[in-house]
Amino acid sequence: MKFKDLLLVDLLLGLWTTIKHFPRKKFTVQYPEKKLAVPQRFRGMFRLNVNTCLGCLMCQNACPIDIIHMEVHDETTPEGKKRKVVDRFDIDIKRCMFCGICESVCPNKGKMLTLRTGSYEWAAYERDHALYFDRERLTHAVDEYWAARGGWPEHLRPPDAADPCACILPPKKEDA
Amino acid sequence: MSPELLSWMSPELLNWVVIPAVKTAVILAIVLTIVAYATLLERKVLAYIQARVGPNRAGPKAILQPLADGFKLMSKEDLVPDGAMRFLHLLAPILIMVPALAIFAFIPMGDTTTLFGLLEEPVPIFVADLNVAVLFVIGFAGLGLYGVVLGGWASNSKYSLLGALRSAAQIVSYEVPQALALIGVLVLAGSMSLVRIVEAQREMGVWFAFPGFLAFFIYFVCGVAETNRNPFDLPECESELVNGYFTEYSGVKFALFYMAEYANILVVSCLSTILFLGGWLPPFPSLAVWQHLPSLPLFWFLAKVFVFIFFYIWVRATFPRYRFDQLMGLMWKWMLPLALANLILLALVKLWLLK
Amino acid sequence: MSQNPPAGNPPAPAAVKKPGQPEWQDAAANPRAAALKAAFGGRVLDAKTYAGELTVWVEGAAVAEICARLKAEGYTYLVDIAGIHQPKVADKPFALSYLLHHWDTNGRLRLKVEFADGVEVPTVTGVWKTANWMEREAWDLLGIRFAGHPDLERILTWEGFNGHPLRKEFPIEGIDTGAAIYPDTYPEGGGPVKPKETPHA
Amino acid sequence: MLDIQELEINMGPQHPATHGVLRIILKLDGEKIVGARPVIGYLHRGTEKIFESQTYSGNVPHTDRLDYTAAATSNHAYCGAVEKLLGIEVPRRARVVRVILDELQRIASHLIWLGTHALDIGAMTPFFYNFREREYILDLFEEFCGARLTLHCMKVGGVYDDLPPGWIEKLQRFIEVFDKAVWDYEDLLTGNRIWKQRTIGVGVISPEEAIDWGLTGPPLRGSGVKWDVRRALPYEIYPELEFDIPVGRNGDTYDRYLVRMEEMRQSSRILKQCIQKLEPGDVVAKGVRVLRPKPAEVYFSVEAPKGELGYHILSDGTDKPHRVKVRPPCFVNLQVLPALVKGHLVADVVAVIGTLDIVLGEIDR
Repeated sequence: MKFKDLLLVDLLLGLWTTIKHFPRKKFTVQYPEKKLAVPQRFRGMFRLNVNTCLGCLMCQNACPIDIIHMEVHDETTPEGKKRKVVDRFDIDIKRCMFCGICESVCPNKGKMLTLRTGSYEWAAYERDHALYFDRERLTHAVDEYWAARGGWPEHLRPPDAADPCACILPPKKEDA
Repeated sequence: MSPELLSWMSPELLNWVVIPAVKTAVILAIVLTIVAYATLLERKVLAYIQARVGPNRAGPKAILQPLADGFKLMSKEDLVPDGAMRFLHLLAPILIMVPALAIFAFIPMGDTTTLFGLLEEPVPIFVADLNVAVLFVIGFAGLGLYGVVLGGWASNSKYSLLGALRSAAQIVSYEVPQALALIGVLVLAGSMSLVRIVEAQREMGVWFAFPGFLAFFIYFVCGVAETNRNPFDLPECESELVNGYFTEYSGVKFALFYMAEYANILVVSCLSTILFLGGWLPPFPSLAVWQHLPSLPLFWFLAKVFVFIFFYIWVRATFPRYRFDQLMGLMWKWMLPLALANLILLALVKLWLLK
Repeated sequence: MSQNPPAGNPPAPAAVKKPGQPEWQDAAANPRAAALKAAFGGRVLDAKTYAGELTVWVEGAAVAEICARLKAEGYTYLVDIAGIHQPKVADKPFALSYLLHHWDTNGRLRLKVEFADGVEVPTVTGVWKTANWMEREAWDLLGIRFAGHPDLERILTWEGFNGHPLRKEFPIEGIDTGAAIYPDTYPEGGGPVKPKETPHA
Repeated sequence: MLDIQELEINMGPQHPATHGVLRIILKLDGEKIVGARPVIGYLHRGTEKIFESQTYSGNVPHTDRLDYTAAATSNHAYCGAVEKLLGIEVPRRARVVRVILDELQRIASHLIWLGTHALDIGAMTPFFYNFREREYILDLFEEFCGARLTLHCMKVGGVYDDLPPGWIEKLQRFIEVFDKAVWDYEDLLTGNRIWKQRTIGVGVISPEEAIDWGLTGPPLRGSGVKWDVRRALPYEIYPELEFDIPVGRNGDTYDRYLVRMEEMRQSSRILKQCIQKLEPGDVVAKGVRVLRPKPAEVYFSVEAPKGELGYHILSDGTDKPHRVKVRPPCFVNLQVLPALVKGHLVADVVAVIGTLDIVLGEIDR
């Protein structure tokens, strides 16, 4: 037992450390009123551009949890080129772990399937329906999300997002 | 208030029933309000110390937070675990709450007041000035133990039982040095009446905290233990015993336990204020400068109590928790000899210096 | 989901030849392997290195003995015991990989034991205390029994679980153990999960 | 006659101090522990089984979910094992970035450990200060790879992406903030007499016992054994870096606490050196696309915040691993718990669990 111990120096030091923080600026952010800026690489919700999709099924095969379901059929364009048309592109978002592998294997990089949309407020009451994204939702949901929040932030805007009608879905097989 | 309105009452009825009843109601209201807002204060102060904002949604500056908490707890289902003794399970929160509130009957928050001239003659701001008030306070504070032990035992849960056992052992440990610290004050004041103790400090011209510094320290540490607060919150420590004796409580019963904790903090704060910090007296009451200023007994009293409560919260935010055996060791090996030495010291002070 | 390749173990002609992939090399000349071979003779079966890691194949019944000797030589730290199911190897479908660490030289040595289903391997809990849970895990997930283990019980699955999940025949979708309250089955080929009918509705 | 019975108490699986879903069956004599038996597996998700059904590169995000407080080192150990299996040479820049990520992750993981450990012992404020600093790290991760917790920040042959512009400046700012913030934790805990009383002499393990139990990481170093995978079996650019391996003296909870505190400082020191060593270049090895290794068996380990984290991979010539065995440090470290707590009080159990720094995601896999 030293004399210093009797003076409770260690305890007073602790008390000083805590009270030091009392008048300081607070660290937390009051969420619904203030929102933190999302970095560009943030892996948010999927955005699909069906027009540029090659239908190569790379993302479906690469998905580590097999939640991408695709169906494609071949079609000949009026110019005589062969191309694949995506009939079905479903992602079971509620099981997704947002690893970004589908995005990274996509040969049409950054244009077709992207996770870098900066959107994160996708809470839903109905997990079975609201969190199952089919081709239409994948194409439009993120654009609508940002439209409701005053447009895309500059650092996240994809090249084709200027025109909200850029993604017009090609016809499905049965419609054609 | 004119005397005609009350003239139909006999003076006995007025003095012995009506006025105490009114005072009791008023003091209860004040105490319960302070208790409710102490919970808010705790959450806010903790938050500010911990670099966050704390509750800020219920009303402006979270002013309605205690109400919201109360409504939430009251709307909860009252769960009684399987195999619990229903009667004791119900009795425990009452047993812990009632003594905590009853003590306020003896606590003087000021000498007298005319309520800013509303009353013709000054009325004392306390329900009763008992000549053995200190004994009563110690006794009632000890009664709260029954609530803890019964609550833990009646819950039919092993964690609660362990909490109750710890609590019983802890109370035996801290009450001895606490009482000895109080005796030191009694020696200085020469009375057991709380009003008289404050008067004695006025006469001496100094708060008892200065001559009785050791007693003050011991009383404070024991008070932390009495209210089961960090670093001595062993009976209810969350990380070991999952809230200890009130693990199995919910709804209103839980609210009672919760409020009793804050009521106890208030009791200890009020008592420290009265015993060591001169109650409603301003600092250094013998200074001439106080003669020219309006005496604000309630202000001084509540300010000191607030400082105390703040200190409690501050301590909770800072320190880790003692272990069960270490608490006992601290109380018996350090606090008890210290309290005895302090008692002798104060007796000598009283004998020679303050003759 | 089944990924069992066809029987017969062809050398996978489709494999892309990576220029950098290391090769298995015979390590009979390795001093550690040679010392073991000298001490235990026929019970040490083979020794090879891959990517600088020495692997010594030993007989299952001798593993505790060899481990005790190796520990005395300085391999005081047992890094891991990995149980392996290799159904393609017909007579020895199970294997155990003991990874040992030499405390002074920071060298590592892998002891490999291959044996038939149902064969009990002597426990090494007497050699290293840390082997206890590792062997329990091998028993739990692969059904390898250890002779003389003090407490051979399930560790990761629950008591009374039927089956050993890391065996290749165990379906990756899991089995119906009767414990699942909500049979969370996803529709064939994807699609939203239909809301379940509640019994009270 | 009075029948004296030991009190058997279930600590967990839902208990504030068991850091997840660990269950310990305690046998108590009064408050003294006469027996403890950890029961694990409540978080068992069959990750090793999942590994067998996915491609080599598809497995990386699954490794995030093992030790979810230290995803970067999990990624690193797995990717390192696959690279060793295939003989892939990782570019220099990727190696440096990997070390930066590892050390940031070590600080983040130790901050969680310190916060929860202190909270278990009753000090609630360090928790918030720790999480404040950890938030800076998570922001850095988020900016680097787009996720905060389950990072998937490395891939076979390199790292997820190159560092974004301005990242290094932010990292430097973080190091400055952090070097000061550590002193706050020290002021609150290191000298505090209550903290010392609660931790000194609790859960003592001798160096010989620690090695026999297979402890690694801070629990081993707390016993005074100077052993660290970064030095013993060096990988990436660790041989070029200067850092000390802090060791304890008594092998008790307090020494393990001091070891981890010092490790955070050393990590910050490593980060400063890494910034100097960063040169422009590729961050992913060329030609790593379809991974189809020939039959082989490798083991690769890194020094995760909790200890030696190893991946044991068996390939069989297909594009999916035949068997992946994880060597989780927590699984091995937790095993020693009954030996550490025997004879102590209930309150010491939470101190010892805290000091072992377990993550149930990794234990149960």
